Amino acid sequence: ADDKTKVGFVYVGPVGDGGWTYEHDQGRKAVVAEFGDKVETVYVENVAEGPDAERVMTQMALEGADLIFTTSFGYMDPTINVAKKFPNVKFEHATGYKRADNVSTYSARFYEGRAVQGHIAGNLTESNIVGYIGSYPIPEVIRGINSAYLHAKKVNPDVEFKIVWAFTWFDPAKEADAAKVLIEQGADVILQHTDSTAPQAAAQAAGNVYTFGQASDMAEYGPKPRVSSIIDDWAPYYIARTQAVMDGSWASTDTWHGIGDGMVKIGEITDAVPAAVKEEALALKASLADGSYHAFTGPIKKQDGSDWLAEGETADDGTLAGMNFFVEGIQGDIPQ
Amino acid sequence: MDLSAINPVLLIASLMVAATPILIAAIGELVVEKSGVLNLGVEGMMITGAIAGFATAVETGSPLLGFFAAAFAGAALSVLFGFLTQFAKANQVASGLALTLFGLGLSALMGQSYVGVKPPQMGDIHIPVLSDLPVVGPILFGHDIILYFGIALTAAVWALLKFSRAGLILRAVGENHDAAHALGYKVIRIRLMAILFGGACAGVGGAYISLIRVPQWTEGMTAGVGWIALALVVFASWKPWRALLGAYLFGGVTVVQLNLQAAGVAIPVEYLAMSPYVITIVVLVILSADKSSAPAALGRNFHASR
Amino acid sequence: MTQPLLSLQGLTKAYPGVVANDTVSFDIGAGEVHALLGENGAGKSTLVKMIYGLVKPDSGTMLLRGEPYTPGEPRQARADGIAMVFQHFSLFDALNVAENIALGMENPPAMRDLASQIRRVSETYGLPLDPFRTVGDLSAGERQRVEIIRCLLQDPKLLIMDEPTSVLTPQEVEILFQTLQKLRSEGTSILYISHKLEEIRTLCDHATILRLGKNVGECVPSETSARDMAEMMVGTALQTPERSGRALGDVALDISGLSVPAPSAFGTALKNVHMTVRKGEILGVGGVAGNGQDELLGVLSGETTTAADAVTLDGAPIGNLGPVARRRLGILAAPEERLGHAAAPDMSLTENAMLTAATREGLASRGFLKWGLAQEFAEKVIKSFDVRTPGPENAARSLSGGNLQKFVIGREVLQRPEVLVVNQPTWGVDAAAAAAIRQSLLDLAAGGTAVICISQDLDELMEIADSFAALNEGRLSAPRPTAGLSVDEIGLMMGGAHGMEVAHV
Amino acid sequence: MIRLEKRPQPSRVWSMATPLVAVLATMIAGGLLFAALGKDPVAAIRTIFWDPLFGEFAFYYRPQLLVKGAPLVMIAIGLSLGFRAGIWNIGAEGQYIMGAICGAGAGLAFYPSDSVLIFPLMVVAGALGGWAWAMIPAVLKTRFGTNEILVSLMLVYVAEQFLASVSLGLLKNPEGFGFPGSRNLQSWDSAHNAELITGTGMHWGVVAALIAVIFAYVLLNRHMLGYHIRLTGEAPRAARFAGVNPTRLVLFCLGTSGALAGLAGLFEVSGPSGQISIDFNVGYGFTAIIVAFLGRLHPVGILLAGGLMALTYIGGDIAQSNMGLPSAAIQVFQGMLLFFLLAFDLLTNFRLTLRKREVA
Ligand SMILES: Nc1ncnc2c1ncn2[C@@H]1O[C@H](COP(=O)(O)OP(=O)(O)OP(=O)(O)O)[C@@H](O)[C@H]1O
Ligand SMILES: Nc1ncnc2c1ncn2[C@@H]1O[C@H](COP(=O)(O)OP(=O)(O)OP(=O)(O)O)[C@@H](O)[C@H]1O
Ligand SMILES: [Mg+2]
Ligand SMILES: [Mg+2]
Repeated sequence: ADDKTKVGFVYVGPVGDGGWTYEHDQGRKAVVAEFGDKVETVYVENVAEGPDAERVMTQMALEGADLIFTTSFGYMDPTINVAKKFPNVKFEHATGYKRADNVSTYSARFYEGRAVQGHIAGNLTESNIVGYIGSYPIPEVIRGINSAYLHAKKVNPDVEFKIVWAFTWFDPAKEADAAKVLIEQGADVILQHTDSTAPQAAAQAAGNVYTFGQASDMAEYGPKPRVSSIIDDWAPYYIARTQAVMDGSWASTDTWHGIGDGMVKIGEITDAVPAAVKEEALALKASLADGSYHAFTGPIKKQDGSDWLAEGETADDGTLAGMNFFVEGIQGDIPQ
Repeated sequence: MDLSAINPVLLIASLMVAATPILIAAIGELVVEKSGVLNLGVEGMMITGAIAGFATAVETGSPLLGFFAAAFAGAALSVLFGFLTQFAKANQVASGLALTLFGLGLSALMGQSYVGVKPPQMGDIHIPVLSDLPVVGPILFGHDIILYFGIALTAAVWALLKFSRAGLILRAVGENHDAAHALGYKVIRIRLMAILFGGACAGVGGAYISLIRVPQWTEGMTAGVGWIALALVVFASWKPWRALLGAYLFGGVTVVQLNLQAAGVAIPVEYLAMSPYVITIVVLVILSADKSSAPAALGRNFHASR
Repeated sequence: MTQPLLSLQGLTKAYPGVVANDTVSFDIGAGEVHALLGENGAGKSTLVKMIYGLVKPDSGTMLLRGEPYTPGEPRQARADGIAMVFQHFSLFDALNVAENIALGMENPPAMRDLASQIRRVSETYGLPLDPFRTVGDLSAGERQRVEIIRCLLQDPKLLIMDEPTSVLTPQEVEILFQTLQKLRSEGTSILYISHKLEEIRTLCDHATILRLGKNVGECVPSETSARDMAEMMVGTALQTPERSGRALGDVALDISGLSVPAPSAFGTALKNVHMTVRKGEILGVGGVAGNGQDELLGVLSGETTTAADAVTLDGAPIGNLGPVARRRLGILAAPEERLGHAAAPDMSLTENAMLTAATREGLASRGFLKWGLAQEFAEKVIKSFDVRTPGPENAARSLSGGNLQKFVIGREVLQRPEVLVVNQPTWGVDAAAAAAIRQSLLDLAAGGTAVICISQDLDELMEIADSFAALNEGRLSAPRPTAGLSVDEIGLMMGGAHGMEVAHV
Repeated sequence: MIRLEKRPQPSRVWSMATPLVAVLATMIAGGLLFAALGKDPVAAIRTIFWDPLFGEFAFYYRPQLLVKGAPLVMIAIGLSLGFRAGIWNIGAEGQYIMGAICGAGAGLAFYPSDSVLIFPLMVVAGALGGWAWAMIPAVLKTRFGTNEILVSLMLVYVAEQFLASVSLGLLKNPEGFGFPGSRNLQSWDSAHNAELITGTGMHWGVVAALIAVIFAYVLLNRHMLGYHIRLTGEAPRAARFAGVNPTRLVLFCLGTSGALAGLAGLFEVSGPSGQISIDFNVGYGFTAIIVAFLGRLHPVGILLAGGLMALTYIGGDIAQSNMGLPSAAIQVFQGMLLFFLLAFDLLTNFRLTLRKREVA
């Protein structure tokens, strides 16, 4: 109808979750800031995966959205279904693998950030025990654990990872408990793949423990315990894709951006990290960013001792996307 | 597997913290139920207390004020329940559920601008010498003041119910409201007061989560603790000290399952994660034999002319 | 006459649809035992509730020792020296005696002192009580003692007793009277409500009679015959049911050596019960409330099942059959509690007809209900038993107690039972309706039905029963023919005085 | 002074009118809330209640009402049977999950064969799954007297863990690149609960929900069992006197509500949702409790209430998207609706009278 470009966002959580959805909404706000009057953005939060998502997307399409970002893995099939019905509307599905002429997928290579975290963690730990709070045992999380472990191990051969699965993305009380338990069992660095700041607070209370922000910067816990963070920065991508729709240059793609493209950011490394380590970490980040180094570079064996990557070989994206094994050295099984 | 990694002293100390919100909310609900009212809205009141306490603590910089605000907010929400059940004679189960739904929404609305904010810290009490004792120190003398408040509350409610006249009247009302009315006690007023008390306790319990245990605010952060508190009251057969024991047990199961995971015990994680609920059911079955102190009028509404 | 203790002047209290008290005036003298008489629903309880501050009068005044008296709540009444024993117990089963008593006092002393006071007072008045027993475990007589002692501990100037004797054995009544006499001699006034006119005649100095909420007369009971008082209450001449001589048939129902544990924490266990009823016989089962009446009815109706051969009908074992199967065989029952047991309060009379009549009246086929037939049956009950209600679509709770009772009894009687068990068939029913109900039981028996009538009203049992047995703490005495049975003998069958003693004057 | 007087019998007029009054009151209070949030209250109320039914895109939303309302109605019908008898199944959410898992699992065991028998088999398995999960609180209640409210509720959390576990393990799509979640049944004809008439939203779950309504109506009004259910709820002792076996009734009510919840889960997983995933359940089991009360535990009322609730969800999402209302506001709004309904219910059983202060 009007000449505004209408962009819809479908969120799985509340915009107030302080993590995943919050960062997507920051991306939406960046779109508004960038294009001002030329865009209109709409969003619906707390949309359950499944038919509700399908309905909300349809509704947005009916109401004239030109571009719709669907920001949870579980929206994959609904996105494809709705996209079929609205060939003129462009869809962008986060973290999935199904595409169509009007459906792109995009995701971030958080594991690159995990590599940096692992590097710092391996250096910082004195007990040689690093605690890791996992949400669900899905490829995304497993990739992160492997990446962090490999890089911690590289600088500290004695390092050991203790992994606790919370079976929730978001339950602050449980995350706090998990962090406390890990600390009590000797961990002095905590990595988390759940979204609340509860582990940061637990670490702060415990004293000599280091943590990293997850999904958002969690800077309020710096300089210690939070010594750095991985930040999802969707803004550049959202702006670019909106621009593409405006230009008429939008085409279906599969985007998997990392540090280099700015989709994954490393939050400020604080002074609690020794300068030398910080420097190495920044160098690692730079090499990941310019592509001179891949976080999964052989030789790497799988947990069961079988070979995975030969010397100098780097992991292909297919294997990474569906990663369902630990690398050699990590204790414990992946819950199935 | 490395069970030696589990430090029992720290485990006990942290399960006490995990247990405190459940305990405070459960003690409040225990008083409510002793007066003959079943309020299933604990979860809603807790989360409202969590945000009210959080917001107040952030705005004033005083966690203690936050707890007062949380008590007030929980009580305010319980007034709705009190009105529905005591004046409008609405079904208590339905009203409680409505309260939970409403509380979850309301807290989310109230909390929109508090996401990602860090609350002022409530320090742990440090008593020289005592707090530094091995074993006993961390377990008994190294906690925050609200945790002790929870224990004191348990003792106070126990003493009140057992020895005081107010407690006697409360029990009488929960036992037989018609007889209590005939003796001239204001059944509705007493029940309303109990409901308010329960609401205030739930509020404090919720604020304990957002201000001490986690501490941060996020939507839906109580994540079912209110329901556990309800289960705890039945579990405790309406006895305060047993509620304390039960709260430690409930808190303990969660903490222990995480400990076992971290120690690499080879029980599938999902079974560990379900264990608190399964154990709750098992304990409910074991204790179901003891109905001795179930208030006889529990869940029944009172209308004076009958 | 000197100044009365309490003077009521023009008290009026209306409830929707009823004027419970209509400008009632009378005086209660100091040290006087004053009776308040009237049929069910005449307004007696309402009146005393106004005196006790539980109900506020719409108009009218009260003077206590000449001073205006307007109790806002029972607390105030108690402070002014007025105590009350309620018609329906105001006790808390799960609490102990001392706690129950403390709840009825303004400033109870510490528990230990209170306990010793309770012991002392209870012994002085011959009503021994253990302060630390749980009230739920007490017999009905003992529970009443709790109520009475709760009053006595406060040194009342006026003691109100609303039907205190309906739960006592004759011997217990005797002892209670001595206690009351002693109180009177100490200067306490007593306002005494009872339906038992002979009691009133022996005990009371003065009587006020209420009918439909109005004071219709006063009398001196010792100088007035019971019949005259009854007619003042009813306003018309009384009719007594006819009892024609009947031949008894074969044994219809037989219970032998039946023991059943208490169904709930505060219930009564049945112990070694033997009972035989013949066709055409009315067996009266007397006893004080709470001695196993409900439980006995449950065993007969099939609500409580037992070993098959513990209960037999015409020689066939039926103890393991539930209510429906027993109804099919012709055993019908009418429990005491009308609302909630015999009938569902919020359901219509048609639905309540379905409650027990589905089987015998063919109101259901293959589980599907024939509401049309049910309504016809309900209408038949209403018509035959003169139930006063606009129609069968009305909720059971909208009926007055007496009318609902007529409906409940009628519902069973019209199903042509082989055996009919009734518990308190005329409880709370006015004289005329009670007579009609009793007549219908007699007619049933005349038609060959075996009737078991459980009742606390001994006069009723004497009037209609062929034989009498008494329940006492779950034991049933051996039955004896009613002809020639004396009140003393009955009292002993009912368990005598339950350990009460005569007041130590 | 306002006083309450119990009516001799419930008022028929008010029992019909209270839901309407409650909805009106909610609109007013909700409007105030929306205004306080800086939104146009009239527009918000219109967006929630009017647009899905009669707005520009009603052709799309009306079928969605069926899709959203059917599981609610189906579960609520089952729950209402128990609630009427005083048996409180709060754990329908868990039974819904287990029905979906069992139903989908039974189907997926035969993947990818084609047979017309697969879908019926899944239906049976779904009902059984929900039934079995509900039998746990039922049996514990009848055997040990355990409180069914708490047990059924705890089992929701257990079922959720179980759901996560099968999404990551047993039922994980082998071709899903390691991502959690089962195969999508929508793309397997034998197991797909497709729309019966395209564009209407009608699928077998909607049909089943309507059948459940009729079944419950007949049961409650025409059948001895339904009569016994009502009797038990109104007067448990009278029910025993009438010959009701409380144990059997508990087993029946919990079992039926579990089976219906399980069926709802199965129809959802094989139809609109398509797959088992960690977050498959979206709270229908809890919302259905509200629907049951909103419908005053009456089958027809539940049908209407299910529609109304679906309307507030769909309209709420539209209001979020078009007006920027936060979802929390919609939740508060729904809470208000329930409050008002409960509060106004008073008028059915009581009469409010205005009285002068009594002379004491
Ligand atoms: N709370 C009330 N609301 C409405 N009506 C009432 C109420 N209490 C009593 N009544 C009515 O007032 C009238 C008098 O009742 P009251 O209880 O005083 O009778 P009673 O003489 O004590 O009878 P009984 O011998 O049965 O104890 C009855 O018609 C009764 O239905
Ligand atoms: N609590 C109440 N609320 C409203 N109406 C009542 C209440 N109690 C009694 N009534 C009405 O008052 C009338 C008298 O009731 P009640 O049961 O006291 O009758 P009654 O005079 O004792 O008659 P009966 O002698 O047959 O027992 C009935 O029509 C009843 O509907
Ligand atoms: Mg009466
Ligand atoms: Mg009376």
